[in-house]
Amino acid sequence: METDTATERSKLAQAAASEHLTPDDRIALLRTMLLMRGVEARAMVLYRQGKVPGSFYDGFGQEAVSVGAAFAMAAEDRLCVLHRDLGAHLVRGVPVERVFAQYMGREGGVTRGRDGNVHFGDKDLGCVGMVSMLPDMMLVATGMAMAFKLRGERRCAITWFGDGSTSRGDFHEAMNWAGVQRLPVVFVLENNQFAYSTPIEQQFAVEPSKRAAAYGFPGVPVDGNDVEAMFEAVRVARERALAGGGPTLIEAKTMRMHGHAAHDDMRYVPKELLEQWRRRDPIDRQVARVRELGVDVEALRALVDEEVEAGVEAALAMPMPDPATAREGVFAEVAEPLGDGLAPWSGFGPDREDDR
Amino acid sequence: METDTATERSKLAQAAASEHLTPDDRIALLRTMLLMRGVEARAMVLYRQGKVPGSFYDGFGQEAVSVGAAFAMAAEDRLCVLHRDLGAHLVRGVPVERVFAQYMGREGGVTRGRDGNVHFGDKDLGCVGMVSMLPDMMLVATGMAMAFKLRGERRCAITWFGDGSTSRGDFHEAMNWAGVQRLPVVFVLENNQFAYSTPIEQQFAVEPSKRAAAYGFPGVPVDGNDVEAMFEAVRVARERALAGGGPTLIEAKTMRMHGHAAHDDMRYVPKELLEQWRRRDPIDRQVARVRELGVDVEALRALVDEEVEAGVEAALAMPMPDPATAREGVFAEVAEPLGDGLAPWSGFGPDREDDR
Amino acid sequence: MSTMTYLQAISDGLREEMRADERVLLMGEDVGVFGGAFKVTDGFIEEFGADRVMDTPLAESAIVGTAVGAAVVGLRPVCEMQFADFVACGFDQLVNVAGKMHYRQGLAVPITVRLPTGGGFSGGPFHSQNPEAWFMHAPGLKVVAPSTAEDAKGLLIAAIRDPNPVVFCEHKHLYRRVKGDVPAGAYETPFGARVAREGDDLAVIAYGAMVHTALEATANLDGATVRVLDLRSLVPLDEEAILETVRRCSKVVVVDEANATCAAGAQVAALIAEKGFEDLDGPVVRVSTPDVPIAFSPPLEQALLPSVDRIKEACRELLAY
Amino acid sequence: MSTMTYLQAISDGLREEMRADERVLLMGEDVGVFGGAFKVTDGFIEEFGADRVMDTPLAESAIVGTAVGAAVVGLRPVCEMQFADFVACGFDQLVNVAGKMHYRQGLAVPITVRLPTGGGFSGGPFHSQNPEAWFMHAPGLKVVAPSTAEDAKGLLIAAIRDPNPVVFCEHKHLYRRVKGDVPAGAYETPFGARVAREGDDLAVIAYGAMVHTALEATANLDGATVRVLDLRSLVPLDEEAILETVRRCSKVVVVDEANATCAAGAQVAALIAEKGFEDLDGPVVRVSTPDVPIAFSPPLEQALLPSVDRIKEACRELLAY
Ligand SMILES: Cc1ncc(C[n+]2csc(CCOP(=O)(O)OP(=O)(O)O)c2C)c(N)n1
Ligand SMILES: Cc1ncc(C[n+]2csc(CCOP(=O)(O)OP(=O)(O)O)c2C)c(N)n1
Ligand SMILES: [Mg+2]
Ligand SMILES: [Mg+2]
Repeated sequence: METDTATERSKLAQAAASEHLTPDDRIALLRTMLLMRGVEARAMVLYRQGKVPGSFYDGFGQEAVSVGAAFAMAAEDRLCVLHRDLGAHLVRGVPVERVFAQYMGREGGVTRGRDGNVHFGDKDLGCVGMVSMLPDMMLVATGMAMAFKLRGERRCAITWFGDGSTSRGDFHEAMNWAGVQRLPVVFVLENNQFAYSTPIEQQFAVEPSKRAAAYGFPGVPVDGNDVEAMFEAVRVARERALAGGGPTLIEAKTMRMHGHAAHDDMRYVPKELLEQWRRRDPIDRQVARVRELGVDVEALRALVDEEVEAGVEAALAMPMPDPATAREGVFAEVAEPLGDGLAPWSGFGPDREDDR
Repeated sequence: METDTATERSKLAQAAASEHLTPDDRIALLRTMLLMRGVEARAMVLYRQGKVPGSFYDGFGQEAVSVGAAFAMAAEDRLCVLHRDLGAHLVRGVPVERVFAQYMGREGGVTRGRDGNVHFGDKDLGCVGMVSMLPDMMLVATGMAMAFKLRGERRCAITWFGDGSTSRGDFHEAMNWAGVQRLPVVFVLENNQFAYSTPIEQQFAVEPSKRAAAYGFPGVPVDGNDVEAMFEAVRVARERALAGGGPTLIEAKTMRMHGHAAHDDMRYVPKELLEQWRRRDPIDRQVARVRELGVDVEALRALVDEEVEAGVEAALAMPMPDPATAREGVFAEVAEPLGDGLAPWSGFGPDREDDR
Repeated sequence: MSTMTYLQAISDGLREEMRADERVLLMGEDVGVFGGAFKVTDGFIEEFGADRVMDTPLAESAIVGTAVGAAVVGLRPVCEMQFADFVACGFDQLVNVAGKMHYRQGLAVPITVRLPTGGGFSGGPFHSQNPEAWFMHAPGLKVVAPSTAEDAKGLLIAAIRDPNPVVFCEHKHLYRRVKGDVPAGAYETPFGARVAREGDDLAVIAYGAMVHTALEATANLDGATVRVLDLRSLVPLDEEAILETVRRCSKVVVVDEANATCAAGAQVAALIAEKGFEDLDGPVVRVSTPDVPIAFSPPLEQALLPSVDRIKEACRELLAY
Repeated sequence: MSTMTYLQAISDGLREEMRADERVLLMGEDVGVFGGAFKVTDGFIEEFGADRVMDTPLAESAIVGTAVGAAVVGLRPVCEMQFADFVACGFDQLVNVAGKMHYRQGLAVPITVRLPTGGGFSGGPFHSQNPEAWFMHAPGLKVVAPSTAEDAKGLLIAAIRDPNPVVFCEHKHLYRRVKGDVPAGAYETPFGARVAREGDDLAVIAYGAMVHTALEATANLDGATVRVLDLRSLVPLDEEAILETVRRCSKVVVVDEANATCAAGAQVAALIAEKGFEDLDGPVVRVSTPDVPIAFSPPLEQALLPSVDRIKEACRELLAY
């Protein structure tokens, strides 16, 4: 990891990493990252208060990865969202109160209390919630892309997964299948240096972005703590996918700044490593950029805080699920495919070029 | 595939592909290949006569891959042998009659009629028999290598698997594990152009030997129809493994000259492709070399034929298993690790340099 | 209506449904150009094209996992495992991704996974398994296992149309041995049991290939009339038909080709022991394969699989009880 | 003899056996530096080194498959699945490679696979499963499931010493809730049932966490004396102890935390219906989790898992039968 001097950082802050972002887009990126951080920080408090059952995982320090990537997706695209990617849910339009309700196992949560905390995806917003088994969702995303290609649709699928997850067979089966069939799918490898306590040296001998070559498609290392760089890399990958160019592996280099889950004090992570990465905080970086645009970031923060608090309150007012319904819903009566979600990027607005 | 002119072939025939082979070694390689071909041809007849139950798979045209590779293994090395690799069993010392008895499901077969035709491995000769699920044995071989490394032993494990098998997750998990832990294991990818009816273009987008780079170890393409080249590549890989250099992936380029199994007429294989490969027959090539040494190859063939016929007769005289024993042996009473097998290469003889 | 084999009926069902519904696509190893290891999809690639009859890489987890992905965006994938045994390699995607999706998220996963099951032809330990009980023990999956050509077609069409993941167990040993009249066109066979033969003195409950073994074993049983119940569907299990059979016959033999412990037959017996106890007039007798891998060599294999003789003997003993 | 938790007893057993037998090594995700997700191997890497307490890549198939390889060349690997649920990702290696090896080739595979099982703490659909029945239905695997600290240690040591693959189900909900006197040093608990409490009016048969729920539910049941049989081992299943219990009590409730269909409890009930029929004085009643993924939210989860109240009610009804 390179050390950033203060000047370098300021330069970086000024420059937009993508020419495709309007000032409003850049503000939206910051706003969503702030929202993600705010929601997760608040959820951790709720967890400590015993209001979030089970365990709790967050994406502190990795906000740019899900926010930037999801921002590049169109409404008709489809997402398999992972456990540190709250930003993707927020981009797609899941209201904060439903997120809190989800964490707390309430009836108003996205899974209505059926699945736990970070395992969710709103089927009406184009998202499939993850299963715990990592990285099973890579195959689901690959299958969605396969369907798009078979039907000749200009759509794309995206999924996230961690460095540890690359060791499992399903990583290979998905990468290989997508490569052989040149499918419109974007694989975002969230390299946050650790899988639980296991450092990346014990997961792979070769930088994972280089592995894409073994499957016949590009592997792109990206600064995962730069939300605009993430956006830009995924935007390009999506265009490539839509043009029939096949999949892209994007390796978002980032750092898990908290423990694996709420119970983990991360003793195994060297302090200096955390310190280094703290100086590369993705929100600080975007704050600097947005300030350059003349935006009152403190006011933005205040709005976000309000939204978080309102969400908590609304969620706390929601009932727990009715135990009498516990056995219902194992089987479907009808099959309804996934619906669309938001596509907040201005490039998808009414006067965009028709690039999809 | 390059076309070999007659002159090229004769040149090739003269040159030993490895300086580590004595004339006796080179004859032994030929003899074992002839034996493999003879046994399998005879077994196919037995199959057609209804004496081999189930199905039958052979390695016609691929004899060099298992014979050359297994020949480079020491007695204390360990092998996971696949379905087209009869040569490896023969190198390790499985008598021909036990092979026929195995095919015919007789009590005297290696699995005593418990497992089918090509699924076997003589535990007293350092071999583990494959399961059908491909390529599960890559992980077993990796685990053996792991044990060798943990105990600080100078030994190595080897396994074979096909082009189709590279698509499965277990390929990746084994390659990755072996690469991260730098284990003494040799992976022999038997690229015979097809997996059942599926051509290699539908299995991978990138030449598989190139994939080793993604795991941090060498991938070596080898002419899989040259038994001495196979020997040499595996010999080098083994030395590398013993010296702590980690795994090697050897891609043996060859051709499945028969159908997937006895029932398959291979209509899906272009005639010209078969014709091209027929001209590169591994036995023809080694015959030419051994002739140059002044050996009477026809006499050798006659001896091999005799051994095959004697083996069939002996096997036919063996009883079928006693049905009263069908339920026995599901669980072990004691755990006895694998024993050694033959190490016929003269480099392993009493006056070899101590290279293991 | 025409006479066809069990295998032809499966092909026919697939073909009808692919003609009727363009969302249906087939995925599997060698299902395209080769027409499938058992030729179930012979000629399909010519009629429907390589996009809808997809030769996949050798990767079962990928077959199931991508099918789930395709299903949630509107397709109706039918996956073929080349042999049922290989489903162990796609197990996780089936039980954890496909099976639990609707309960967790309300998202339907309309996939069908075809499993050529069963032994009896020296397939050995890896080409003879009957893994249905694993999936009965995984919530969210339906499991069906036809024994006749007519049901094979009707249950397959019903499976494809079902909005849930359905494990379709087609018994290899029936492929060419069983023939029957099969209605033309598309029709659905409901996921419930059928009475394969009426009778009052004793009942044999079975499914798949064992229905035929049971019918043969009890065709002429010292004058006793033996009811044979063909379960057809294992999830949902037709509890009412099972209990009705107990009420009617009071004596029950449950036959199962799978390894005995925790098999479908164990579930049926447990159900009867709990809910049919009062109607029982003797122990619930089980005939099944012992907990042994299916051996390759014919004398061993025959000693393991339930045979006509073993069923006969069990019936006679129970009748004499 | 000292008092320790179920979790400490498992650690103790592992430690004793690693000290006694240098062939024993541990493999799993985060078992080394972190000491395991549940801290079962806390401090082990310091005592035994990283070679014998191996932090593996995130790859369950590899964990099981390489363990098989290490075992057949003489080691005694003990694999930890971080949660039992993840064994679905190593399923094929376990059932097809490890389980069938000895029958096919006479080659022993002495591995132990530790599965932290069970629900009750809002783990949700992927951290609460009880998958033991899958492995009971896979020939060649032994399956044990201790309920007490003493048995946890003794069964674990016996599992490691067993020349066969053993699936060791350790119930997470017992880890810190159950304490007991545990003998010092290495000892083996045989793979058979034990009577957790004597009684004559009724029997409850259970294993793992459900033994405690059963004991609590029947501690004070309107004056009835209730025998509680703790199976401890599911493969081999102690048929004699089960049948003896039926003979003694004539009324049986079988309790199972796993999803009901084809569960261990179904096997027990089927066994009783066949071989204990004459001793029965009422239906074989089952209490188990319905065929539903284990929900995350506490009210839902509590509605699914067998509770003290549900067992009590089942016992009362059966007593009144
Ligand atoms: C197949 C599987 N095995 C084990 C686990 C348990 N587990 C949960 S998260 C985790 C680490 C994941 O690491 P990584 O993929 O790098 O993602 P991160 O949490 O770092 O974002 C592990 C081992 C799992 N979820 N899935
Ligand atoms: C996991 C798995 N799925 C499916 C099969 C069925 N099958 C047997 S051999 C074969 C093709 C294997 O191809 P390859 O690996 O190239 O080996 P080859 O037979 O060409 O030597 C298939 C699909 C299998 N054995 N294992
Ligand atoms: Mg990570
Ligand atoms: Mg091949």
